[in-house]
Amino acid sequence: MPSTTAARVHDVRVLDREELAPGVILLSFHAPELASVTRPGQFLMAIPPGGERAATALGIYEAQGERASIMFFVCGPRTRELELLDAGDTLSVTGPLGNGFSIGGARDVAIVAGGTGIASVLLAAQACIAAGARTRLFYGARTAELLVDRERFEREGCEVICATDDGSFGFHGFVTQALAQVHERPELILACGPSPMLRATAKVAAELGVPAQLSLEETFACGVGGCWGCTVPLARTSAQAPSFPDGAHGGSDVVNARICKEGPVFLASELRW
Amino acid sequence: MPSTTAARVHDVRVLDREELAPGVILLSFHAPELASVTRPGQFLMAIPPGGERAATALGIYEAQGERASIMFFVCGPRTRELELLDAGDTLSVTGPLGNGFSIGGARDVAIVAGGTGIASVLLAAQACIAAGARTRLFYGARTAELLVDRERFEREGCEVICATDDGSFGFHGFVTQALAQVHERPELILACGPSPMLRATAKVAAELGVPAQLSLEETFACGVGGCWGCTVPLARTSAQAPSFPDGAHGGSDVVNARICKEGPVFLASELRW
Amino acid sequence: MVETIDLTAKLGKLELAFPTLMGSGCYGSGEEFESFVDLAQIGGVVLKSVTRQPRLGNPTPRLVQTPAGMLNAIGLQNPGIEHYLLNDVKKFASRPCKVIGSVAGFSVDDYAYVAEKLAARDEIHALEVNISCPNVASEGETFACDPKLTANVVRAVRNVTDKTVIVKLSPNVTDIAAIAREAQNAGADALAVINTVRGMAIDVNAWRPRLGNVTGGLSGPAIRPVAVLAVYEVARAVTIPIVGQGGIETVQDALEFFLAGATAISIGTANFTDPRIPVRIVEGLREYLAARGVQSLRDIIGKANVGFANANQYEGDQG
Amino acid sequence: MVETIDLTAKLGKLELAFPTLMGSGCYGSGEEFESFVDLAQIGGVVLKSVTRQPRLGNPTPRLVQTPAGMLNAIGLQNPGIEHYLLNDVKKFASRPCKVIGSVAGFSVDDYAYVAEKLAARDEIHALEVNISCPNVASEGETFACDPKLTANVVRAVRNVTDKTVIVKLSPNVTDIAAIAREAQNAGADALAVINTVRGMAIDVNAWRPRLGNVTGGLSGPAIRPVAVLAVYEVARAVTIPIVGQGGIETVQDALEFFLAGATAISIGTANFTDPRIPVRIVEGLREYLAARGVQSLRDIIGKANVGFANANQYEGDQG
Ligand SMILES: Cc1cc2nc3c(=O)[nH]c(=O)nc-3n(C[C@H](O)[C@H](O)[C@H](O)COP(=O)(O)OP(=O)(O)OC[C@H]3O[C@@H](n4cnc5c(N)ncnc54)[C@H](O)[C@@H]3O)c2cc1C
Ligand SMILES: Cc1cc2nc3c(=O)[nH]c(=O)nc-3n(C[C@H](O)[C@H](O)[C@H](O)COP(=O)(O)OP(=O)(O)OC[C@H]3O[C@@H](n4cnc5c(N)ncnc54)[C@H](O)[C@@H]3O)c2cc1C
Ligand SMILES: Cc1cc2nc3c(=O)[nH]c(=O)nc-3n(C[C@H](O)[C@H](O)[C@H](O)COP(=O)(O)O)c2cc1C
Ligand SMILES: Cc1cc2nc3c(=O)[nH]c(=O)nc-3n(C[C@H](O)[C@H](O)[C@H](O)COP(=O)(O)O)c2cc1C
Ligand code: FES
Ligand code: FES
Repeated sequence: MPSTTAARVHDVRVLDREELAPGVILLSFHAPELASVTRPGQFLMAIPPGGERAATALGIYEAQGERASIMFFVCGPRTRELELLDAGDTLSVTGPLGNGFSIGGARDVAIVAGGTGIASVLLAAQACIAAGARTRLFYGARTAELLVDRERFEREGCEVICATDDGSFGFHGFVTQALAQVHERPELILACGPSPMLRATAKVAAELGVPAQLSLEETFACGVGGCWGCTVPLARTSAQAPSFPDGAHGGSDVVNARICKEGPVFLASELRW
Repeated sequence: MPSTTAARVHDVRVLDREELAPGVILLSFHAPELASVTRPGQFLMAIPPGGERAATALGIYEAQGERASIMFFVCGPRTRELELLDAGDTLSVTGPLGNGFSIGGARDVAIVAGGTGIASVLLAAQACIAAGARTRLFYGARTAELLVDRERFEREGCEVICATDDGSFGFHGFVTQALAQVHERPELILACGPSPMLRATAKVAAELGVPAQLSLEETFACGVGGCWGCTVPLARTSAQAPSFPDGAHGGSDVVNARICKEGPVFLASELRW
Repeated sequence: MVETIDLTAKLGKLELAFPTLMGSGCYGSGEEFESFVDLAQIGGVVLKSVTRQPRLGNPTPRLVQTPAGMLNAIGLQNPGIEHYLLNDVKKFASRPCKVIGSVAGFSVDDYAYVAEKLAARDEIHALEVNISCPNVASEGETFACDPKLTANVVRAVRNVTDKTVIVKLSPNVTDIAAIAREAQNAGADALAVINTVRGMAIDVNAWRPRLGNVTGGLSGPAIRPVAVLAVYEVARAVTIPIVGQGGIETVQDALEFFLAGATAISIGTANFTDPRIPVRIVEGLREYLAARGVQSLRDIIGKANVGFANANQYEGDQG
Repeated sequence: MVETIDLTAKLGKLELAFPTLMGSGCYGSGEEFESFVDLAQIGGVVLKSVTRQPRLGNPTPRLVQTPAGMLNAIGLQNPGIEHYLLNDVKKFASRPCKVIGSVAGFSVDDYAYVAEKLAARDEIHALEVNISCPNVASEGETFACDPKLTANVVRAVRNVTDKTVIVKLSPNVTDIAAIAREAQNAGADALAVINTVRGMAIDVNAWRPRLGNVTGGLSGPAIRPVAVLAVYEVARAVTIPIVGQGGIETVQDALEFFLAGATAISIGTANFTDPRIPVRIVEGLREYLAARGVQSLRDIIGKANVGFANANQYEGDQG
């Protein structure tokens, strides 16, 4: 998971705004420089037009040619403000940030996404397919209408397996239960979504004996490693662990890593949450 | 200056938004009930769509049939938020509030307006003209382009005398200097604008020996008389003075009246500022 | 179900049909809001503070807007207790909600004098003692900033009335819990937490303070986190009920205070945003409790506050 | 004209090319922002506070957004001074701006120990003493809340270095001016005013505090009026320079602090809103002064503060 240096603040022009489902907005903008350097699993910080709030961490959904996009679920003051943006408006974003997924040579990849996590896995799916890997998307949501942009992943060439909590579409239950029932074992699991889903994914991956990379979410402030507000306990032996003295805290083998800087993608096997 | 009882909170639909000059917005909305009870010189409190701020005091510019309107100068967070409203959006306003101008039987009225004050005098001008009075508008602004909606007053039947600080249109100087030079003395002066302009108007009115009614501006919070944040020193003998014990403060003949409740219109002769 | 939910609250002897008071100095005497708010849907109005002598109040500007809040420096403008008793108090009889008098002063004597006269009137159902107004020279605040002075004032007021005495605390202290304990020991029936936070703003064009009084009191959503913590800490230090306040604008905000340990809440600045907010909060509380199958607001008080001393007060009056 | 305007500031021996410091704990070591901010355009970076022993910090969540602000409870996560000296400090040499170490501790000894080792390094140009972190058990805060303890810590640090010592004060006290005087008398070269305001937020769905540490420190525009007043009052009580901070986001905000009596400012939370803000403020200050024909920022310091004790410090180094 190589580290970022290409991050810049970009003033971008909104090209298109689409409401994919009630309260789910897809905003694409003209950002050639950002698009050209973004790697799968990276995110950006969207600067609030009105100030007085921290920037909002959002996955980079699409990045192709002149165009990049974000997809967000309106849930609080910042996304409510971003919701007001429309084609022609300008927005400032800092990115790309964080270390993304690495597909390596995997020939069969299972991508697990839940809720807002879907916004952080499209680039990864495209990369897998481009590398000729079989790519299955295990996609979970509360209900059918929140399985946004599902067809997009099919068009890209994914096998899409859906699960809904209320059974209104696909598998009735959690997406990780669907994953646990796969017949052909994938070589690699990539996941992004709420932490209960990620914990379950880690468990299933361990049972299947498949390595998993998890993209974590936490409340961010700076998004660039400056405030240590977004940490997760990590094995001190992890290559991603920040440097910390040996034997500290009675030789504790755990250290808190910054999700925004050392992550957001971590190896499930190295998390100590 | 009769007191208000008709005030209500109205949820209104924006019918039209017009930018009269850079940063000067005219917003009209569907508000039959409000329009039917509004009197010249009254104002409303515009409830901030996003909360977290006090409502904004704005004069009621037009009130006719189904339609009422406000005109505001974008200068801070609240007017910047209102600026985002457009046709079809809904807005909540509390009003009509305050005690307006009373034209009585005056046959020749001079209306003095400066800056945002213009928004509070159109209804008064219409009332004067409807009563058959000669109606002159002395209209001042920093520069020509800020003499917004001037033609509207002409169409209504006012004689419009303009003044600009930079001489870019009409009289070069303050509007009150133009007023001081009138040949035919009006019977009544009505004024709304920044307090330096109002103080100057009071002085000129006294010199001319003409009664003046001044609509004052101050930072408001509640706008309905509940917080005592918007006061102005008034003669205790004024009919508008709030009740206060005799001989208080060594028999001081002054008491602080609420501009939003006892005003916003006061007799120049009774102000003790 | 929603209809049967119990939102009543008790502050000493004072029984409120709804747990919502309108903050002193923000709501006049209630009359000012009557034409667009149904006062029968709120718990009570805390009147503007009254002093022994008439006061003209501070020079303007008395108000400044700040990020998610505002500064005020009214300076306790009021006609003085005698004139107030003659001309104002009788009007309060017609209010369809509880009316709570607010007492301010500059000496222990002042407080006792005004409290006694006010409490003697039937139109006044309880007293709030404002020992924490930040906008009247330094004296004003020192009462709430000094445990001993707080105790003296509270004892003096306690001695002149049997009606509920609510003591309003200042957040501008190192240890608000210590002051709260003193107020309880001196006989307070309930505590109002918090009054405004001291602050100021400067006019960068005119190079002078924006308030006529130089400094003022900060209120509104900006101070909510400070107020929630103050309620949380006071609720662990005392057993008398707390009236939580400071930036309450939505039902979620109100719930933060109840879960921290408040028995009732007070709404001030939010009335300047939208006068419908107090009634909306009452409706929101009903829906929130109904959705969770909770019958009485009392059952959630202090539920986010481990080691909530205050809890025991409810044993007595469940249901 | 705009180019020739003097924005330099002096804090004891520390000379700043620009009056803008980046707040401790908000800006890492500067490196984190290097790829999108020209650090040569800021005055200096105050490093994250370091303690004697390594600290894992608080459980998450460590951050909560609040109206016009945020709560944080990081808990001073750091590798401890020995590891810090070996692995981190040498990297600071490459910064094109001043680098100020921040010292935190739990005893007077801790402070002296860490301060001495840190001050001995050339990469560190000055020290800030954080006696006001609200997020490490209660001990942390008590230093800044007690005049005697403040004096003891400051004296101990003063004794181990000749470099500029900036003492960072807490707003969570009854009388910040009294603490400021103690710090000056104990040998502080400058004061940082203010650290965060204590607060908390509650999760109304889960019925528990939203921060892993329960309470946290409030920062951002919400606290600006509190910070401006603190600077205003401290500037009347001491003669050493003040680094004003708390919710500075625009040049107007910055000017409020300079006009209240601050010699320099610190920008923390605003970097989370937009990392370009510090450079924008410097440009804005140049334009503001140029428009008024003022040659040096020094000439407007304290201009909105009648009876500004601090003024006399400038006689010496005009122009
Ligand atoms: C690396 C990363 C990538 C991300 N990518 C995306 C993405 O692509 N798309 C996306 O939609 N999101 C994404 N997120 C999540 C997004 O950043 C957050 O949802 C963000 O907080 C939204 O900001 P907000 O101000 O709108 O909501 P906030 O105000 O931050 O609220 C966030 C949540 O907290 C809840 N909440 C607020 N107050 C309370 C209270 N008192 N009690 C209980 N609950 C409360 C709200 O209901 C809401 O669900 C990402 C996060 C990270 C860290
Ligand atoms: C009865 C009444 C009627 C009114 N009618 C109208 C009307 O019809 N149209 C209209 O446009 N206005 C009207 N006003 C004025 C309007 O209510 C105010 O302009 C209102 O404050 C705008 O709110 P805001 O948040 O946009 O600006 P605010 O944030 O309230 O700012 C108001 C002014 O203060 C200045 N300011 C803010 N901070 C600082 C600082 N730190 N230093 C120096 N200056 C600062 C701003 O530049 C701005 O000029 C009326 C006012 C009253 C009392
Ligand atoms: C304009 C204004 C005037 C106030 N006057 C008083 C007062 O006279 N007495 C008092 O005890 N509190 C007074 N307060 C404080 C409020 O009652 C309340 O405690 C405080 O504002 C915090 O609550 P809020 O954020 O909901 O307004 C006043 C507040 C405001 C905004
Ligand atoms: C996330 C975060 C972490 C902080 N960590 C520290 C710290 O380690 N030491 C310290 O002295 N101040 C710390 N502070 C306080 C800031 O340096 C600053 O004094 C305060 O936030 C007020 O300024 P602001 O509103 O510009 O952020 C921290 C603030 C934040 C928001
Ligand atoms: S959000 Fe600041 S370090 Fe991660
Ligand atoms: S604004 Fe509240 S009394 Fe006038």
